[in-house]
Amino acid sequence: MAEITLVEAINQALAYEMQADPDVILLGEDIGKDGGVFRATVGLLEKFGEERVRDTPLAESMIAGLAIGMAMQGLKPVAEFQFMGFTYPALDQIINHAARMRNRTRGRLSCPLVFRAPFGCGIHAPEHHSESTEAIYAHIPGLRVVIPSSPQRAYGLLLSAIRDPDPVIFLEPARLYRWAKQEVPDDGKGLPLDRAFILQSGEDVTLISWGAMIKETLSAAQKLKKDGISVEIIDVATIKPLDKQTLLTSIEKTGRCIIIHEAARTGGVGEHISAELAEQALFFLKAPIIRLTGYDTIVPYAKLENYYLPKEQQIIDAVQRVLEFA
Amino acid sequence: MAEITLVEAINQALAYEMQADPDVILLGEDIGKDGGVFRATVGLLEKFGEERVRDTPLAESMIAGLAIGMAMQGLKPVAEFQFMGFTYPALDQIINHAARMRNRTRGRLSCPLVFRAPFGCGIHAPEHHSESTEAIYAHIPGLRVVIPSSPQRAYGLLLSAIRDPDPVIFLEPARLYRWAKQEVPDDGKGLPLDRAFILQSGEDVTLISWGAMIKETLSAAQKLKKDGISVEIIDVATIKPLDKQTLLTSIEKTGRCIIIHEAARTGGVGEHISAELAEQALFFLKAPIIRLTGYDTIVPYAKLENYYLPKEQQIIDAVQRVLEFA
Amino acid sequence: MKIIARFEISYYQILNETSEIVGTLPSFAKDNEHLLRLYRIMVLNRVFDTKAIALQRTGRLGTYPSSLGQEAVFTGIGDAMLKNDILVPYYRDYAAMWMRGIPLSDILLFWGGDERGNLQGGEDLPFSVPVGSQGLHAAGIATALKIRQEKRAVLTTCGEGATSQGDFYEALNIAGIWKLPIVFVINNNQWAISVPRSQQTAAATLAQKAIAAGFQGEQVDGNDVLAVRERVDVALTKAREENIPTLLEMICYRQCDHTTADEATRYEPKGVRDLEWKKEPIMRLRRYLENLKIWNQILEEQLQKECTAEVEKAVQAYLATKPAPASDMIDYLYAKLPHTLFEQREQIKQVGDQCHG
Amino acid sequence: MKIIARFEISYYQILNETSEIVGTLPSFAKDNEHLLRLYRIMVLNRVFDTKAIALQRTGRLGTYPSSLGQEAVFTGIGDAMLKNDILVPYYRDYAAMWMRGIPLSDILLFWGGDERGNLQGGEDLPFSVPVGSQGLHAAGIATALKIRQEKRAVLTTCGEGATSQGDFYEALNIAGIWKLPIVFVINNNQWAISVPRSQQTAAATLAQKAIAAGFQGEQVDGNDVLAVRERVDVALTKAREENIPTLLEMICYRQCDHTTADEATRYEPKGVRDLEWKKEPIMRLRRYLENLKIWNQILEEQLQKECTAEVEKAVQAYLATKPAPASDMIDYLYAKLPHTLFEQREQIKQVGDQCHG
Ligand SMILES: Cc1ncc(C[n+]2csc(CCOP(=O)(O)OP(=O)(O)O)c2C)c(N)n1
Ligand SMILES: Cc1ncc(C[n+]2csc(CCOP(=O)(O)OP(=O)(O)O)c2C)c(N)n1
Ligand SMILES: [Mg+2]
Ligand SMILES: [Mg+2]
Repeated sequence: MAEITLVEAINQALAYEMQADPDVILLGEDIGKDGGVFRATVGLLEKFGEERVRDTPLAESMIAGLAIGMAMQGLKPVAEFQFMGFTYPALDQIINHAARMRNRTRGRLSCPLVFRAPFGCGIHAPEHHSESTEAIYAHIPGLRVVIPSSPQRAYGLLLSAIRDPDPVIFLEPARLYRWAKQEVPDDGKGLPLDRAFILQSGEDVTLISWGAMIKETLSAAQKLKKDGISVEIIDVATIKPLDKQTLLTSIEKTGRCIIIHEAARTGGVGEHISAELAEQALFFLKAPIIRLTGYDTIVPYAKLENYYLPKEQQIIDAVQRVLEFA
Repeated sequence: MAEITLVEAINQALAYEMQADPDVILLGEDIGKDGGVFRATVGLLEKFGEERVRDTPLAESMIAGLAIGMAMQGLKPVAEFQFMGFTYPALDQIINHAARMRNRTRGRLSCPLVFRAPFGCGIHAPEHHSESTEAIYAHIPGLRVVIPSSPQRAYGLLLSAIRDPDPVIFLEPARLYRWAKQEVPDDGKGLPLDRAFILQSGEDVTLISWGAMIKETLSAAQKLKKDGISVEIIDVATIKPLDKQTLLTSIEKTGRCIIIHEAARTGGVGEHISAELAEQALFFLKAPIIRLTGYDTIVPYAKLENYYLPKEQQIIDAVQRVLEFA
Repeated sequence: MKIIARFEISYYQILNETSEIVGTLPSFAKDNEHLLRLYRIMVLNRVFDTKAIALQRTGRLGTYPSSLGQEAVFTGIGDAMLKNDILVPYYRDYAAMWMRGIPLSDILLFWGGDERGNLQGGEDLPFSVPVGSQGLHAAGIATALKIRQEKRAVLTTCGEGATSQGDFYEALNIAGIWKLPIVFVINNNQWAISVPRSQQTAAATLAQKAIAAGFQGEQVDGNDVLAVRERVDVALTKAREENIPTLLEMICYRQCDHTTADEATRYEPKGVRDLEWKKEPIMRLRRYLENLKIWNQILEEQLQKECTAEVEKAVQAYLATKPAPASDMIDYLYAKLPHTLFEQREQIKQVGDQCHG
Repeated sequence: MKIIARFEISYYQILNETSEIVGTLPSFAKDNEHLLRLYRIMVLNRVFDTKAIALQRTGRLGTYPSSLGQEAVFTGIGDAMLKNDILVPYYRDYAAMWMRGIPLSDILLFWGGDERGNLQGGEDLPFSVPVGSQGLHAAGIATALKIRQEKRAVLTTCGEGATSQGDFYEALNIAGIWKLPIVFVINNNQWAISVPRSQQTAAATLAQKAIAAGFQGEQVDGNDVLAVRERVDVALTKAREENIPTLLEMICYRQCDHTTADEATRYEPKGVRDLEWKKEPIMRLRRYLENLKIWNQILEEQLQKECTAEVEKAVQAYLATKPAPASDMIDYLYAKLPHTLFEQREQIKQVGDQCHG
């Protein structure tokens, strides 16, 4: 079986579910002939036709509002935003309607839809193409927020997101779109939307991350292993709802925890995890919970972008720091 | 001197600064003849004229975009949104432009403006009139987020917000608009935008709150006092940037900390405070940091609204719980 | 320089201010029963409004937006729509809503602060509180209908203030491009809270906003229920049969405060309301019915009594509604409550039990 | 039914496809020096584009949006604006930007991924990357100018794709109501990345979007620098002198990929581009200049050389620009860095020092 990239896995999941469920409809800017600016929808127009793969005019609030209307009619729209930084015009529709329609109507109407967007920095794109504001979405009751970090998880999580009866924000780390390849059987099997994934078991420190920072986390772990340090790596994957139990179990074992994310530190999802864990694991903790994060500033343009992201070495240093606590 | 309400203090601050600085311009829906839906701008049209008190069409993104343009020209727009739930159409302008213009131009252009909005529940208004999503704003680099909880602080903080050279999100707890009155000297003195306020000193537990929940926090403290429990109450006031030092100093003293806010728990600013304090005060803490918050759901309409808010009794119970830790 | 495009906006009126027929009488208007039905609904609407305001003033209802003077718009819409069309309303639209099957008591329940007021309505949407946002939902629904090739139409309403929102325009624009089966109705009641029509847009008519989206807009006398009913019907038919969108601007006047939380005297120039009252829709139709000799004072008194009784029944049903359990606030958030919220649900139940107990 | 409003959209052309004068020659166009200046700028624009793409292809520039075939639009704008007018541009506008004083090397710096490319520009704005959002800034700026009673105008540009955004419409609407001194220019190059004009709106012209906001819109041949320059000048004058806003739709064709990250062959029908190339602005003006006997092959070669040299100088300046310190990324976030960020600033400096060292 050929190995495919994360973005190809997205495409495979979309194709699978469109084949399986005629109610699945794609919409977004340039998703048709162009196949999406990252080529996530390439070939789908040809396969499923213009009714089901719909290029929209350039208006993100429109995309969200249309998807909401379609979803209330029982379609399953999967809408693409070109970059997370361009989802903000849609926030009103997402927060005030998509997330609330089921509750507002006490279950009469609902919004089974997926909003997909690439996110994160490191691809040397212009301003607004580097956002990691998943925390905004994670704060909104009624949404689910899912972030894959491998081709297999992208495939399985996206299938489940489309099948979920409620709105899902599906954020795809642009930096990983064409990074590591994997074999991804096209078996239509979804992955659970309320589970974290333990990527590597370990004893000394728990490393919690998601999205593109999984890359640095994995490579840091490789190096630490050579020094005889055994870390447990958890990919949170579903930011909302958070699989607290898997994280807690790990921390009860290791007593040390580092959270690594790319988003700005203040108000980042790292705080959510830190606060939840600290409240329940305070007396297991051998060291403070450390967060390695992006800075509280705007992701710089390409020339300084590289200084913005947490580095592998910082993870290694942080592990060593928490190990110093007895 | 007559005692005035919080909303009257807002009005007083606006009038003061408009008098003192001809560049201050108000804009928003119904702020002119109507004086604003909460009457925050009442009388200002008559005093300062239509050029400086501008009713806008019904469009929040427009309000934000206009304010940004005006601010770049050296005016100091103070824009009112009718409710926090109606600020979302403006989020794109606020996040993608207001918060970034100074950085984008390396200081050439800037956005000295204030976005005011009433927020929080408890006023028996329809859906979307009860939002407490300050966490969204607090996550955005380049903004300041300020929340007064008394007439005096409303006056002083709003003056400083208008004078601040950068964009300030100024959130006014609607539930407190006409609650406790205070004498507020019209002396034009601003209060610092980077300081928390210790409302009451105490030894046993630190209670951290902001906005309308200050009300329940104060009354809970009254009752606890009768039981001989001495709590320290801190009004965070400026959510971003957070005055961590004042909070840390208090916790080092008391060893116990309860954070009380009305916003949804997950992704709320309580997590920011909890994570920051835990990272630095872990070994001072005698008990886990507790957060008493709104639930992770949509604020219900009036009939169930009362069940949504944290109650005085819950604060009292939580204090007793943390005191059980030795 | 050459002219490359020309546009016109028309104005429609059938029954004028003095109750004379000035346009072509549509066939429905030749049916006296039909005319009487329209009249009765408008009267019911007004009786309901009066009662709702009274309930609010006595603390038994939340903030409430009256539709006084605008009854023809919502009645005409409700009457022209087919059962399996879909209504995407705004908050003054309850006449259309109840004509489509929503009980009066549910409308009260909603404004009384109970989400269960939105429980009925089939595929219709509940009100959208964020002004202007619902047009896009209507467009999305219309897209679904069109994809499935169902011959149904969507009708969405809003006030003239709402037309300033970007979403309104985006909805028009997509309806034009995708040729959606949709009718946009603007209830131009001249005020958006305190902001007059003249400060909302410099466009001479709101109908011409459709020109920006490449389809037809027209102005209709919104105090003339015959014209409203007729133009809505024509537009709905075009939508259903030919996937052609239309924008209708209904000209009327808000003969009331914006809501019970508002005081229009703060901003409304004196005298205007009285002047406008001469055009109001109910007396206009009543005079016409009287001229036709199918209405008189006795029938009027009887109707008033019936409407009062019907409203009173709804009020009783509303007031007798048992409060929802507190846990309702979280039980409908997701199809299946995520495990993370089990504990919060428990807390909510406890708080609810304590407060009720 | 009666007609209550009528509208017309005009189309302006002065120099047609075959370089004949078909409209009234404006006075600036009678000045040969002026014509030559316009020509030179357009050529410089094209030479710059070619070079920038080459830099991108060789890894020395980031994603770059060419303006091939659209030079007349930006040149006409840059030429018509007065120094103290204010430009609120979009990303293809650099010809206008450098005509207003921004060095070519700054444009490269920006697209090379360095915020310092935005450092110059006086009161003009840098590009707005989020498509469609800048019109409101222009309206806010125009409001400030009007409040201060300065006789200055604001000009803002965008692509035809941007006209689908709600913000675009909200900007038009407020310009109409508040009678702002503003000119909106749409560079209708027929494509928004891969989405053709026909799928962006059903409106027959983009110019008619102004009707929704109650002011004048017109179409201009965007391949005709004389018409562009003239209509922009007229609109700016109306803005400055009478606070009248105008919407100008410039009709041209994107003779290039959307950006260097795009491949138009994926979606652009074959042959269209070549057909459109017959109308392109530079050859059109050149033929006219040659007919006037003020241009020839020798002058052309000389100009090409000059432009290449000027661009080369800019490239050298760009490439020689020392990297900014890492701490720049936080030092301009606030006027005064909040104490909460001192520690982060320290970390950033350290990371920067390590990587540089
Ligand atoms: C997005 C948004 N902004 C502000 C409000 C507050 N608000 C409620 S109704 C209203 C005026 C609406 O006027 P119009 O659209 O003309 O409808 P009308 O009430 O006159 O029928 C305003 C400003 C809101 N509900 N939503
Ligand atoms: C809000 C937003 N959505 C999407 C994008 C991605 N994007 C950049 S340019 C573009 C197309 C713009 O087309 P048009 O407005 O016609 O201008 P042109 O590039 O053709 O000059 C898109 C979709 C963006 N920059 N901003
Ligand atoms: Mg109105
Ligand atoms: Mg274009």
